[in-house]
This record gives sequence, structure tokens and C-alpha cells, in this order.
Amino acid sequence: MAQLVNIAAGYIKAPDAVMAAQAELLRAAQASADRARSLTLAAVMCVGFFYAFWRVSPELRARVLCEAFLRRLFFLSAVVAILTTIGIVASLLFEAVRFFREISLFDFFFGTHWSPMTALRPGDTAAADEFVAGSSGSFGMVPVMAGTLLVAVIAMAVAVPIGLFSAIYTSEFASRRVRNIVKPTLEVLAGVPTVVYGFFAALTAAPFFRDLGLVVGLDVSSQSALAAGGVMGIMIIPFISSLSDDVITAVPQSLRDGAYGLGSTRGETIIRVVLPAAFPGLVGAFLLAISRAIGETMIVVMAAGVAANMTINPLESVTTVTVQIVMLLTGDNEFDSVKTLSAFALGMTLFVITLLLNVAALTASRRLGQRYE
Amino acid sequence: MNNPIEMIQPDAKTQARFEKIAQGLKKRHAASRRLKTYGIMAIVTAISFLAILLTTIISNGYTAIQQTELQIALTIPAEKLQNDDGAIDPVKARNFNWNGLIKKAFRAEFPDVTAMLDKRALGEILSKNAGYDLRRQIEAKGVIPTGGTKLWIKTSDDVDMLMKGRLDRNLDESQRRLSDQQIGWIDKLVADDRIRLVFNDTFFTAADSREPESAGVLGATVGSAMALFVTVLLALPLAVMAAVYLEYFAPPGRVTDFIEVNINNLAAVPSIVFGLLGLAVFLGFFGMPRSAPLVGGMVLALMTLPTIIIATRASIRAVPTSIRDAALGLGASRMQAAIDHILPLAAPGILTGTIIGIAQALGETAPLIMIGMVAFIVDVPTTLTDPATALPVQIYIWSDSAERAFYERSSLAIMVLLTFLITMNISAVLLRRKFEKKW
Amino acid sequence: MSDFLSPNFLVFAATIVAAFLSFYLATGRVRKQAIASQTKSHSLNQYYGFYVSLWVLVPAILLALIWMFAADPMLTSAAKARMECRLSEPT
Amino acid sequence: MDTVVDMAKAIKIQAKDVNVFYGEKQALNNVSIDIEDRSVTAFIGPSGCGKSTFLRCFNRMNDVIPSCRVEGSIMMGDVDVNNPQTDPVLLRARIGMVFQKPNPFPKTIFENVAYGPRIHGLAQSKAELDDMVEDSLKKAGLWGEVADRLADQATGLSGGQQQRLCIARAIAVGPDVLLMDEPCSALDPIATSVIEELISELQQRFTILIVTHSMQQAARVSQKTAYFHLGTLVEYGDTKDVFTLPKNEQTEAYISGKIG
Repeated sequence: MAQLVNIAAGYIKAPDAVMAAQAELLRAAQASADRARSLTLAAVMCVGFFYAFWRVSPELRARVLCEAFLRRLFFLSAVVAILTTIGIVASLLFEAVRFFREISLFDFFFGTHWSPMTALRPGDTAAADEFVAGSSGSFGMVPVMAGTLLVAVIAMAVAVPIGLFSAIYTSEFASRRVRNIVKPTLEVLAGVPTVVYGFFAALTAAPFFRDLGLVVGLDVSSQSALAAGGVMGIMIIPFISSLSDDVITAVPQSLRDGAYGLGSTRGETIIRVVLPAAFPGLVGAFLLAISRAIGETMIVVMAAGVAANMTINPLESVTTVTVQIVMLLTGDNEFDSVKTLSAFALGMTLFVITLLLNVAALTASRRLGQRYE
Repeated sequence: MNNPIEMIQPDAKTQARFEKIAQGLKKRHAASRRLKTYGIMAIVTAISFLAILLTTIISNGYTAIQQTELQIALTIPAEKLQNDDGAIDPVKARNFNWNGLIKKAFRAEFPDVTAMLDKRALGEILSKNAGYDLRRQIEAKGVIPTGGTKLWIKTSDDVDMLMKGRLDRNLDESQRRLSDQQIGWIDKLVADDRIRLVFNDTFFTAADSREPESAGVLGATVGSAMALFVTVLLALPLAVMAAVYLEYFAPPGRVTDFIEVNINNLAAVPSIVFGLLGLAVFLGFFGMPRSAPLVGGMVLALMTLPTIIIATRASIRAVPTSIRDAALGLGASRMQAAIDHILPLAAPGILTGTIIGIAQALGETAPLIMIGMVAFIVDVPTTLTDPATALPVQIYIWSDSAERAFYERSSLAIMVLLTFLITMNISAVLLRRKFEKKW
Repeated sequence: MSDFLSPNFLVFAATIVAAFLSFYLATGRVRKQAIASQTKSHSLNQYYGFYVSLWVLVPAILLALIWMFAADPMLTSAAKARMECRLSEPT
Repeated sequence: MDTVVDMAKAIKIQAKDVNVFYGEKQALNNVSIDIEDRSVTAFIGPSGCGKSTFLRCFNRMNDVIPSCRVEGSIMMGDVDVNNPQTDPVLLRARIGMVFQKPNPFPKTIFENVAYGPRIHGLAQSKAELDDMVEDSLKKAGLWGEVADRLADQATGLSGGQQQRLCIARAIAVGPDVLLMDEPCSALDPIATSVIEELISELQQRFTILIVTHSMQQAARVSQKTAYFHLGTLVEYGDTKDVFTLPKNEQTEAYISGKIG
């Protein structure tokens, strides 16, 4: 059908006479529709014009009417945010529901075998396709979720210590000049596009870890979770460092004074007073970072595996929710197959998880805010 | 010191307590210093990650700025290409076998190569698109050199890699993409001074190609620019209107709260989810064209909308209420105060926020992949509905390719992308610095 | 290509022209009326212009949007239906 | 009372020619003062006169402010406060401080008081720590109110209780000097009177320096009063003398409410 539209538009040549004729018909229909549209538009404009023009008189409160219109327009713009959310939820839900008509919720959320591509193996017949796609084993998301978590945990293991200690240094130890240099430099890491991290993870970090593994006698997969997670950790450092820095700086100076006044060293003040005071905010920052890590796509698409392995070994290859979504929706799959629908079910899961994490993060930071208003 | 008054000393018990505290001090100060050291180490680690990232990319990519060319002596049969009036006939030029001409001329220089397989191996030194390049070269000049002429023709990517030292000669022949024989020929050409490295202008003037030596980023850059154009066009007015509404007109209540919660949450939704939204709604429901910068721009607009709204609100809020009050006091309506007085003052901040949002959108890959901007496209897009890729997606596509030369080119593409991003961010910073006002 | 002469662009240009035209007509009308009736207008003249332009533009834009999202897909699906029925005929 | 007066003659701290600069700006001008042991010395004066800055010199709290520079000598016994060799941590263990706004740590009541002994390693056992906490809370007059809820968050206490908790927290370290920087300015009159009574009791054991903006408070709690104006020490003497027979015109103007 898309082909037909393209032919009608003159982008491509018609492959046969039937198509050409059809395209000609479509083009004619489009042309008449265009004419009809132009006429209708002109009519509507005329009606609008004459109605308004007739109403124009010095007594008309034109400014009030214009402003009322603008205010409504502004309101509608603000509502776009709601519409986007509704759009996301509706589109994900709609496709996910269709998916869950084929695969039961239980099998999806608790199944431990994920291989949506099985049916594509050569030799499988169409019947087998039906069978595999419909069978309970293929769409169990537990290993995918486990892989996502493994990568996220590795990322956090890299990012939390580095980010937190950087934040402690910039907020508590650094002079203003050092801080003004270090903070933007760290934030450069956040400005680097994720595809660049993916490139680095796939073509530099992963081979490096593999070779390192060979040297010490470990079998490291060339798509190890370690490489993907480690590089993702680098990406997340600035999130943690700058959010934590904000949170730590927001701890009132009076608490620091109190601690110093009792004879605390700088370290004791930070560890025993400032950090505990900042704790809810720090938790919020970490939750946001985890949400980032779980939703991050390009790094894992480029550096993590496709096969869903159930493992906690960071040296092996795992897959993630986002990788599966990309795998399932690129290439020329039919839009309605269970496979593509499963991507939307995964997307729904991803959306819900990140939403919950964000809400939790927001609640945590709000608790901090209330404490020191 | 030289004071005559006797000062009282603490009693023995207190003194003892102070002694005890003093004893522990060394350790405590050491712990404090240790914490500081950890901080410095963390920062140094983070910055060295950044340095490693950038140096890897630059050291991998800088060679792609050059392309290997080979000099060939050719005789172009003008009579087969010209019209009666001596001008080049485009149809004839298109149908002429340029590749054959070049291959023939090249083989003629190695008369001792006769075996079929060897001849093919010899041909592999040349770019597969050499004929096309030559035609473009001749067409651009508009004149056909008469008699024999010496022309520079692109080599294949393997030769390019060898010349740039990215192909290890010491590897076993079976592991290499060039045979000993081919390397021998190339060495001979080098000795004859007939191989050179020149500026790789193709990279900046071409779109994607299967052959690394003919591939460029122009198509992807134009695709990105178009998508971002749509993004700005949609996101900026929507964001400004929404921000003005929320700051000035929104009645406190559930609806407003709900809008705010939505904006904050959207800012943290993974970008791939926006891609799914675009796929399901724009492509699936509205039937918009796949791979089009228009759709890409719309998805990116929805994605950057929260960022720009938040920035706009912040800069509106930074304008002191006294200015609004002054405007209202002079009899302006709320709308007039907002549009005539507040927005112009908040404009630099809005612009900065927009640039940062756009920079973020420029680096975004996942949503564009979802809506099919990941296709192999050899033409530079001309309209918003043409199939196109974007710069980051091009990097993704190339880094997936097997050829070593694409590795080099995706690194250079990353450098191009980063240059754009750095420019945008620096201009945002400068803008902010220039217009920063303290009220 | 011939984007600038495509029907879509012409319609777009005509709409813009109509909006500007109505702006000037409206400001002119209110100015004349105010002079004729010796009263001061409620708002600045330009607001009457905006008011009429809005009445020209907004319904037209809404209609165009509805058309885009409703009529075009309908057309295509109609063509598709016809084609399918043609294809199902034995050749 | 006699014993107190006798003891008051002993000098606890002697400050000589103290100058304080914030960057280029001089905040204190050649201030010299002798502080008597186990007495309450009040620093009064209009806001911005440098009284708080001077107070913060005694435990080197001005170190925390990067642009601040202190010159001159402050001797406490044989400790040279302003000597760079002197460890401010040890110094602050000897000189406790209570701040303008109650600033309990976001921990339990018990942990707040136990904080000082813990960091300084003063308690050998849990029982000893418990004793210290109880003792300090008793001295601060708070024990009766919080004995049964030591595990509650300190931020849940009322303002006056929080300030007494801060006093208990300072006492727990076992200092012999207490600095109080307008300790009642954030409190209601009832809480203020409780704190003032407490100060009078604490004076038996500690040398107390108190900055206050309330002359009545200075008159009520202190034995000695120092009046500051624009960074200089204008008048210093027994409180009753300063308030009844001020030698200096400025002091008189301030006390009679003409400036302030």
C-alpha cells in the first residue's frame, strides 16, 4: 500500500500495469480531494471572516476576546504534556493488551525463557512459527529483566562511588575556583550522546575487557555485561555527581557550624552530619540514576548481547529490555505479529518501572525539602 | 605572653580529657584527609574517563579526514561522450563504462599480471565507485581532456587502511584483507610516487554508501538539521506558551498540579519510550511516512518539550515581579504584561534552554531508530518527508559495519557530532553570560 | 522539486494572505466606525485585526487538521480496498 | 555568691589586639579583653558591630569562612587560640558553642547528645555513653522532658527544647568555655526565660560568653558586659556599672535606646 502511495506521488515507477492504473486512480482521487479541500477551506475562511467582520465595531471588546483565545491556546499547550503522557500510556497499553491476548500475563512476567526470534530460524515452518510464538516459553521476560538489572547494577557500582565522592569534593572541599572548573567538566560527560558511549563500549571497552580476560585467564564475552554496564556507569557519573552536589549544598550551613562547633573534623562533619542530612535527597538522586540506567538504550544496543541469558556473571553476555525493543522493532517485521507486540509489552514494563522510580525519587527529595524549609 | 595576670588553668580532670582528645586527633585528621583524597581520586577518574573517551575517538577518527588516491594514466574517448557540438552528453556519459575504462588503464600498467584471479585482485585496489567518481569529476570540469591524461582516482578502503597504517602487514596473509601480492603492487605504486593522501571531501559532501571511501555525513547532517528544525518549530512555541500559562494564568488546583507532575515525569521517561509513542501513534495511527525527518522532529519535540518548559519557567520566574506589577499598574492586562514585558526579558534564558534542549535532541538516537530513521539511504534528503537518517544514527549504522574503514569514519562522524554539540553548548553558555542579569 | 508551487503550498500561502488581508480590513473598518460614531474604541485597533484574523485562521486550521487526519487515510484505504478487490480477481 | 565573685577575679581568656578582616573590609579593630573564669560575659551592640565575629574568634569558627582573616592573640590558659599550630578541632572540644538558630542534627535525641563523645572517643562503653548523655541532658535541664523519648527525632522537639538540646550537645564534650551566639533570638519569651535560667546555672561550671541583642537579657544573665560599636570595643566592665553608669556616650545612647 505504501508502495502505491509512493507510485501515485511519482516517487517510484509502477512495476506493472495494474499498479499503475491503481496509482492513477488514487492520484485522481487525491487531486479531487485536494480541490474539495481547498474549496471547503475557502468557504470556511469566508464564513469566519464575514461573521467576525460584521461584528467589528468600536463597542466590541476585541482585546478581551483575543486574550481569552490566547489564554485558551496557552492552556492547550500546557495540556500537550498530559496528551503526551496519555499518548504514551494509550499506545503502549493498546499494543500490550493485544499482546496479552496471545500470551498470558503470568507467562510474560514470570516466564524464564525469552526467545522471540526462535521462529525465524531457518527450517521452521509456518506452523512451527505459530506454535513457538504461541507457546508459553518464548516470551518470559525474567531473563531480560535480570539482564537489565545486572547492567544497571554494574553501572551504579561504577557511578555511585565516583559520582558521590566527586560531589563530596566539589561541595565540601573544593575552592570556588576549582568547583567552577570541575563541575562543568564533569557535566561534559552528560552532554556526550549515548551513541558515542555505545561506540566506545562496543569497539573499545568490550575488546579491552575481553583481552584483559585472556591475559588473566578468564573467559570474557565480547559483549560482556561488564563493558556495557561499566561504560553506562561513566555516562551516569555526572547525573549522580551534579544531583548529589545540589543535595549536599542544600544542607543548611547551620548544621555544619554545629558539627564544627563541637570539634568535628571536616571529614566527620561530612560523614556523620552532612551526608545523613542529605540522605533522602541522595536516595532520590540514585533512584533517578537507576531509572536512567534501566531506560538507556544505545549503549546496550551496541555493546550488550541479544540472547537472553539468565546469569549474574558480569563477564557473560546478557540482554536488556531496551535491546529487545530495538531488536524486535527494527528490520521489516510485520507490525501485528506477536513479536512486535511483545516489544510494546516490554516498553510498557519499562515505562512503569521508570515512572515508579521517578515518583519514588521525587518523593524522597521532597522529604528532604520539607525537612529544611 | 608578656601578660602579668596569672591565667587560670582547667582542673586536672578536664585536662586529662583534653589530653585524651588530643591523642586521637592524628587519626581523625588522617581520616578527613583520606576523604578528600577519595574525592580527588573520583574526580580524576571521571575526568580521565572523559579524556580516554575523547582520545580514543580522535585517535581512531582523525585519519578519516584523508583519503588515499591513486594516479592513473587514462585516455578518455571523447567521441563516445560528446554530442555533435562538442559538449558532454549526459545520457552518453551515464551509459559509458567508466569502471571498465579505469580498470583497463590500470591493468595496462601491470602487463605481467595475466591470470584471471590476479587481475581481479589488481582491480580490488581501486574503489568500486571509481568509475562514478571519474564521471562526476569529468562532468564537473565540463571538458574532456584530449589524449592521455593523468588522473587521481580513489583507492579501495583496504588500500586506504594500509596506507594509514591501520592494516597490520605482519599479520598472516589469511588474516589480512590484502594479499602479499596486492601489498607488493601497492608498494610499487608508492615507490613510483603514485599514491597520495588527500583531504577527504567526499566525507563532508556525500550521503551514506556501501563503500567507505564514498560514504559521507552530509545526508545524515541534513536529516538531523531537518528533524531539529521541526523540533524547534514545534517545541519552542508550545513550551513558551505552556510555561507562560503555568507561570501566569494557571489557577492553583488539580489540573495545574497534574500538568506539572506530567511535565516532570516526561522529563525522566526513557527516550526509547518516545520512540515507541512515535511508532504507534505517528506511524501506526496517523499513517505518517517512515524514516521521515518530519516524524523524527515531532518525536524529538515531544521529548525536549519538558526540558524547554522547565527552562522557560525558570527564566520567567527570574524576571522580578516588580516588572509585572509595574506593567499591570500602568493598566496593561495580564496577557499584555506577559507578552510585552516578561517574555522579552526572559528571552535569553528561553533561548539558552532551547539550545540545550536541541543539543540533547541532536544526540538522541533511540527514538529515531524506532521510527525507522535507521535505513540505508544514499541520497541527501530534500524535503521533510524524504527518508533520511540522522547524524547519531549514521554513527550507529557505521559502527555496526564490518569494514575497518567504517570504524574510522564513524569516529570522524562522532567528532563532527561533538563539534556541533560543543558549538551549541558554548553558544548557550556565552548567551547566558552575556545576558545574565542579577535583579 | 516543485514544492513551492505544490497545491499544499498555494493553499498555505493563500491562507496567510487572507489572514493579513482581514487584519487590515478589520482595523480599517473599526477606525472608520470610530470616527463616524465619534466614540473611542474599546480596544486598540490592532486587536480588532487580530480578532478577525483569528476567525479566519483558526477554523481553517482546524478543518485542515481534521482533513489531514481523517480524509487522507480514508482515501488511501478506499484505494486499497479497490485494489484488493482487483487483485482478488483472477487474471 | 561570694565565692563566685572571688573566683571571677581569675582570668580565663585574654584577647589582645584582635583584628578581623573579611577580604579587604575590617570587621574588628584592635579589640582587647580579659574574660573572667566561671562568669557570664555579654557582648552587646548594634547589629553589624562585630560582636558575633568576635565571639567566633574564640573557637576559630571564622576559619570556616574562606575570606576571613584574624590577627592578634587570644590566650586561653597556655593555649594560643589564634596560632596556626593550634588544632581547631581540639580547641572546639574545649570551647563549646551554641548558635543563633537551634541546629539539632537530623538524628535521634540520644544521638545528638552522644555525637560529641562519639567523635572524640570519650566513652569507653555504651553504659558510660548513656551516663554522659543523661548527665548532659540533666545539666541542660532537658532530661525530665525527653528521658522517655531519647530515640525520637530531635527535629520533632519544640524550638526551646531544641536549643537546650544543642546546649546539652555542647556540654557533653566537656568543654570549660561555652560560646552562645544570640541563643534566644529564635525563641519565644517562655523558652527564652528557661534558657536564661539555665545559663545562670551553667555559670557555676563554665565560663560563658554570650552575644545578645537584648540588653535586658544581658542585664539579667551576665556579670560582665562588653559594648561594641562599628568593630571596636567601646566599653567593658561589670554589667551593673555598664548599665547604670556608662562611661561612654555611645554606650549610653545605645542603652537608653537612642541608637540600635
